[in-house]
Amino acid sequence: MLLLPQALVDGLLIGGIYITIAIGFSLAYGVMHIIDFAVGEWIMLGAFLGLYLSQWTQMEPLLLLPVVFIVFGVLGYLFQPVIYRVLSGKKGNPLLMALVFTFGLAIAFKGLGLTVFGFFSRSIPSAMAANSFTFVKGDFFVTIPVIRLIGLVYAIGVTLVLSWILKRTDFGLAIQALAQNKEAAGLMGISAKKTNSWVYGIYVGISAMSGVLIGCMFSISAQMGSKYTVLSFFVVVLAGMGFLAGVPWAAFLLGMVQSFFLIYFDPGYTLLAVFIILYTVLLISPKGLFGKGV
Amino acid sequence: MRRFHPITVLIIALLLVLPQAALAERDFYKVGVITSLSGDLATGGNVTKRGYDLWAQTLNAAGGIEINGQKYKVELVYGDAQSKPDQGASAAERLATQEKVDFVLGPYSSGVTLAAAPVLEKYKIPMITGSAESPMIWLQKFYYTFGTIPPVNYTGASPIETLMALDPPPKSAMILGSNDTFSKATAEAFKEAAEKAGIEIKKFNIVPAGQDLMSFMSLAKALKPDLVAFGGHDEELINLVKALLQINYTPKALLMHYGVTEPAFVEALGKNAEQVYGASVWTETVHAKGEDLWADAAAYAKDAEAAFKVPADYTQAGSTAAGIAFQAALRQIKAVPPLDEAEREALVKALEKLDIQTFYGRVKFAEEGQYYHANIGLSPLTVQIQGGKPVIVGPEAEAQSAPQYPMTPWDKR
Amino acid sequence: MRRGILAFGLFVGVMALVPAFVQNAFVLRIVTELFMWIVLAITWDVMAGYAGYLNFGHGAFFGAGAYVTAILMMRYGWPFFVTLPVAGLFAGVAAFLAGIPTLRLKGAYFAIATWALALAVQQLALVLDITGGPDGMRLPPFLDPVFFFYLILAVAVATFLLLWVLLEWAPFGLKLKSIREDESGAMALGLNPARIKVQAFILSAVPAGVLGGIYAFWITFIDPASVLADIITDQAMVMAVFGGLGTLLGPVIGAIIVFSFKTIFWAYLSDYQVLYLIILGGGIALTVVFLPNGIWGTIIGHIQGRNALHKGMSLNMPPGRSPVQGADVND
Amino acid sequence: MTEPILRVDGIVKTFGGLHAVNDVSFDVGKGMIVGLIGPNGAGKTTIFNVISGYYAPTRGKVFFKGSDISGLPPYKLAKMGIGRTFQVVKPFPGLSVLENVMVAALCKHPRKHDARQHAWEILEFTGLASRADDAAASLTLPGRKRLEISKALALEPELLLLDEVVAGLNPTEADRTIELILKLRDQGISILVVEHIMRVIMNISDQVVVLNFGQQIALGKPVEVARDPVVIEAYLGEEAA
Repeated sequence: MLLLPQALVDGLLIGGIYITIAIGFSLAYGVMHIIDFAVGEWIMLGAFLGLYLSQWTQMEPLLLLPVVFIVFGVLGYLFQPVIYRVLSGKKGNPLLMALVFTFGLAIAFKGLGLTVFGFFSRSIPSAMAANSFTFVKGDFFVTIPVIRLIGLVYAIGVTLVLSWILKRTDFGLAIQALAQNKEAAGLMGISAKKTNSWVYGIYVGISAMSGVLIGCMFSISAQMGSKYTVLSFFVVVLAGMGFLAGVPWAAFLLGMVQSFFLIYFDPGYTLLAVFIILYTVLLISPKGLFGKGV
Repeated sequence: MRRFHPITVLIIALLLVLPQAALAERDFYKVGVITSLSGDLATGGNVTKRGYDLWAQTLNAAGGIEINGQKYKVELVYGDAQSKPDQGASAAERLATQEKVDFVLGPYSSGVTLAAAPVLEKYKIPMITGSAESPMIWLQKFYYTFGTIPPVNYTGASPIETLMALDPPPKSAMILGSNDTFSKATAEAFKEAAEKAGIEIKKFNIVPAGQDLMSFMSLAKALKPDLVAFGGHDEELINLVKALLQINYTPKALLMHYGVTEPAFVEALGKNAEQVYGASVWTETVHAKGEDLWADAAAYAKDAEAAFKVPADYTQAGSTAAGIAFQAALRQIKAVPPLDEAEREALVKALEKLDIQTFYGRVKFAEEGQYYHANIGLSPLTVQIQGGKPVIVGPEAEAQSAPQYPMTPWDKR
Repeated sequence: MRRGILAFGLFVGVMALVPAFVQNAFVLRIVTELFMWIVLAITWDVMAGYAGYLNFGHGAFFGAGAYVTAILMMRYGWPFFVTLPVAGLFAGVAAFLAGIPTLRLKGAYFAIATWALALAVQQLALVLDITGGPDGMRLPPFLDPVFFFYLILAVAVATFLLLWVLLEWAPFGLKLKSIREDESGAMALGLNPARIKVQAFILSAVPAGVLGGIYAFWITFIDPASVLADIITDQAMVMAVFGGLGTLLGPVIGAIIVFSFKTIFWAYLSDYQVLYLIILGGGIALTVVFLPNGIWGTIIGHIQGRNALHKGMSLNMPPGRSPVQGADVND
Repeated sequence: MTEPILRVDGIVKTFGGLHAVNDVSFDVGKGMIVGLIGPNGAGKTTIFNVISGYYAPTRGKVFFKGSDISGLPPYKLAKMGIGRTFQVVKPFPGLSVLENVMVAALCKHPRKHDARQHAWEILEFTGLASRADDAAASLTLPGRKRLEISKALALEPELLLLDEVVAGLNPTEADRTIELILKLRDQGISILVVEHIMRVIMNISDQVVVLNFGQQIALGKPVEVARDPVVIEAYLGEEAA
């Protein structure tokens, strides 16, 4: 019982990370209906860019987040036409072919990562990583690591900014129009191609930034990608694919499952539980916990 | 369907003309190397490769193995196990049948060893692995398989003993292991030793590989164990230290296994790697007098650094020592290349009787019991990261420095 | 069709003679492994190419079969051959039980669900005692390369024939393809999609399970990191996509090409190991972009383009478009 | 009158509280053509989906040859002898025209050889034989509609549900299709047809059911219905305007 507040806080904080690795993905799915198997690899590449940049500039890696976002945003923007080509292909079911395509991409990126970064695990040194607040009240105590708090704040910030863009700007309205109806959006003079590129750029940028935060909290390696792909899928499916507002709740749920399993149940079964929950939710409500996926 | 046929024929033809080395006359030893040069365990696999390479390079530079006044060089032939047991078996089969190697320097991981060993048994080719530390391997009692690194259940007790000699000794412990065969065995070895030493074990768990450990470290913060011990690989070790750091709990002692001696550990964690304990059987400062190739550990470390620009760790040293063990055994039986079956049989007998001093320490393979054919000549060492390097702090006979205890709190660094 | 049967018979005959000419155990092992991958690729394609469902958990059937054989042999002392039908049966029952709920999902949802399920199975094998957890299981070595060559060849030939009969000769394949094309439309024509999909799922699982059982005895050591790894499904998928989905020969050709490349690469270029992943991954991505019908699909597409008259009479009707198809069409 | 082939008895179908179809009842007698008309959104396709098993009725019952078939799945009904076409045509685009029809023919001819033969006969009958080996995806809209009918026919149905098989065709093609429908009726197949084009319905139907906003507002011979003021207001009026 003593650990209950800590377990809640741990779950909440780790959930913050899961928001950041899933929210961009969910946005991209909502608009382009693409299941990107390379999401974990974008995170990995972003993490390594953060590592090298911080080593090179000797700057606090968290301050470099905007740089990572811009670099990968541009990369994603430029890369999107290739995916668009697969998605708008006349042959076969383009959605499933896109699935296979991004899967191939993930393998190639991993190989690229291993070639350039090697096999060793690294860590991004952040000055924030060693700080924490501890609150004690009687026998109860809660420790809040600063770096994870930053992660949570960042995640909520990104979520708010995204929903502001979607709801309040012309660009956001264009995205929503496109997500709802491709043809109608076209009639309204919205270029699907261009909007898709922007969305993909934003998604890749956000994922890459999350990589830097992950690197500040955990170790990173060229092989880390698939682990985060699974987690990202988990959150997006639970939230309802493409339903942005569901992402934070699903992410917190995943965080809670992990922290509670580790503390209160047999930790050996944590991942088993995670995968079984994912599978069960898919079966019972493929559109997510809120039934609002596309 | 007809189009399919010529393609198949082509491929069969291709496979048939693959180099079919016969047991031709040669004046060098052909040495197979089965290790993981790629896949999940490529990091460790490449460390073993460096060890084997350095042995071959240095030996050949000195002219080779001298038998009856004539020197025979060695040639290494690689078989990448790709970190997969079936590919390890496949590599063993290729080295045995196509390359017709005289003996084999073995894999990095236990899974690959367990799959490759039976194949080598079949072809009666001796193998010494410079790494593979899982106790499981030696319980199988493979006749042709030896290992220069003792299994974790042989080395795991040493750091606990070192810690028990401190004042005041740790009274309670939290022991975790990642759920892979090596890490789990490590955690179990720690647990067994701690129980024997009378340490109260507040928590013992095997966790899925790659998990976020912060919640667990929250638990540590609540239970306040003096000792936190963890069996895992590099990724997880770094995660654990970072989790302790973030939750801000500093145990009196933080114990891991060989992983802390890997340069990547210190490189990733910097000052936070300081004072972490590990278990090892070799560091570049260990007292060892070598008869072959290197006079002591320092000489080896210097050559290794020059050759690869990376500090040598005990896996690499153990791998080099595996070569030296073969070298010594071959000299004893005076077998010149190529080795026939009888000579390989004699080689195994010689290895069983072998008792040599190397830069790596004493090499003596157990002839029976749970450590069958593993090296029990070494004394397990307790190391601690001090000044960015692993330093031996126990047992007393080997210690170069006093253990720093208890750990400096994270926020005072 | 007669020519096809002749070519097939000739091929099997030549293959059966391989051990007589190839005395080299390593070459035999490689060819044996190739046949193993052919089976995994064609059985994966039953769901992907014929039914239009991307199964990201196919390897779990293989791994389950491997564990069934290992557990029955090591813990209960069963003879090897008796365990094989059980391994196949187990995979089949697992496919039946998992298939009923999972096959209700469409498109990407199915793909993710099967992946989650496969990962759960891997985790299960890691935490159970009967599977040996992360330590895996060792089987008594019976290292007769000729024995395993014939055994796996027999499984491959039997699987190929079974699939050919069911998917190309009997009406089942046509029914399956029509479900791939339009599930609700097929219902109006008297087909029960739920039932046919589960049948196909079982059909794809059983050979994989039997193969897993043989694999365990052949390699002598299994653990969750090897027989339940994602890479098994991934590799089968790469082979099938590369060769061409929705045909029987496509995945076979894909398996031969990808496996040969892999083998030659590892044998002679292993210093450039990480390049392998780049080439493999890039290869899949480029295939999807430029050859969406795969190699075999593209070749016969061309041939048929030239003699459109003979269409419909050929052994393997290639679809005019890639077959992974219409799974989420719904109105 | 003898036992009707199809009896629709008080069908109600709601979606989330909205009545898509409310209390519709009519019979289709053996060898008759019954027309189902109504403005867009009147519930015609919903009725079709209920009869052919795609929707279970919320209330009411459907009888086929006297036995209750409400709620049975489509594939069972197809086997019992109910064939249907879709307004949004559903060819299997990756299969050839022949294969498309063969799938349906397998229902009554489980052997592939027999099914192929039967499918050929159907294609010859519907005039698609020359396209038999082409991919269904290559057909134009008239061809696809024809394929829809061919597939439904290959089931050898006693009752055929045709959903807008004429709409979108040019006058010549439309006439050919109408001819085809009449030929089928003459072979003794009972037909329920939904059509937007008045002219067609009025010419070929023995009976007409008129729906408006899910309500059945008229039932009778075409001539009578055409004179019904309610119908004229609801539907024909709209058409005339």
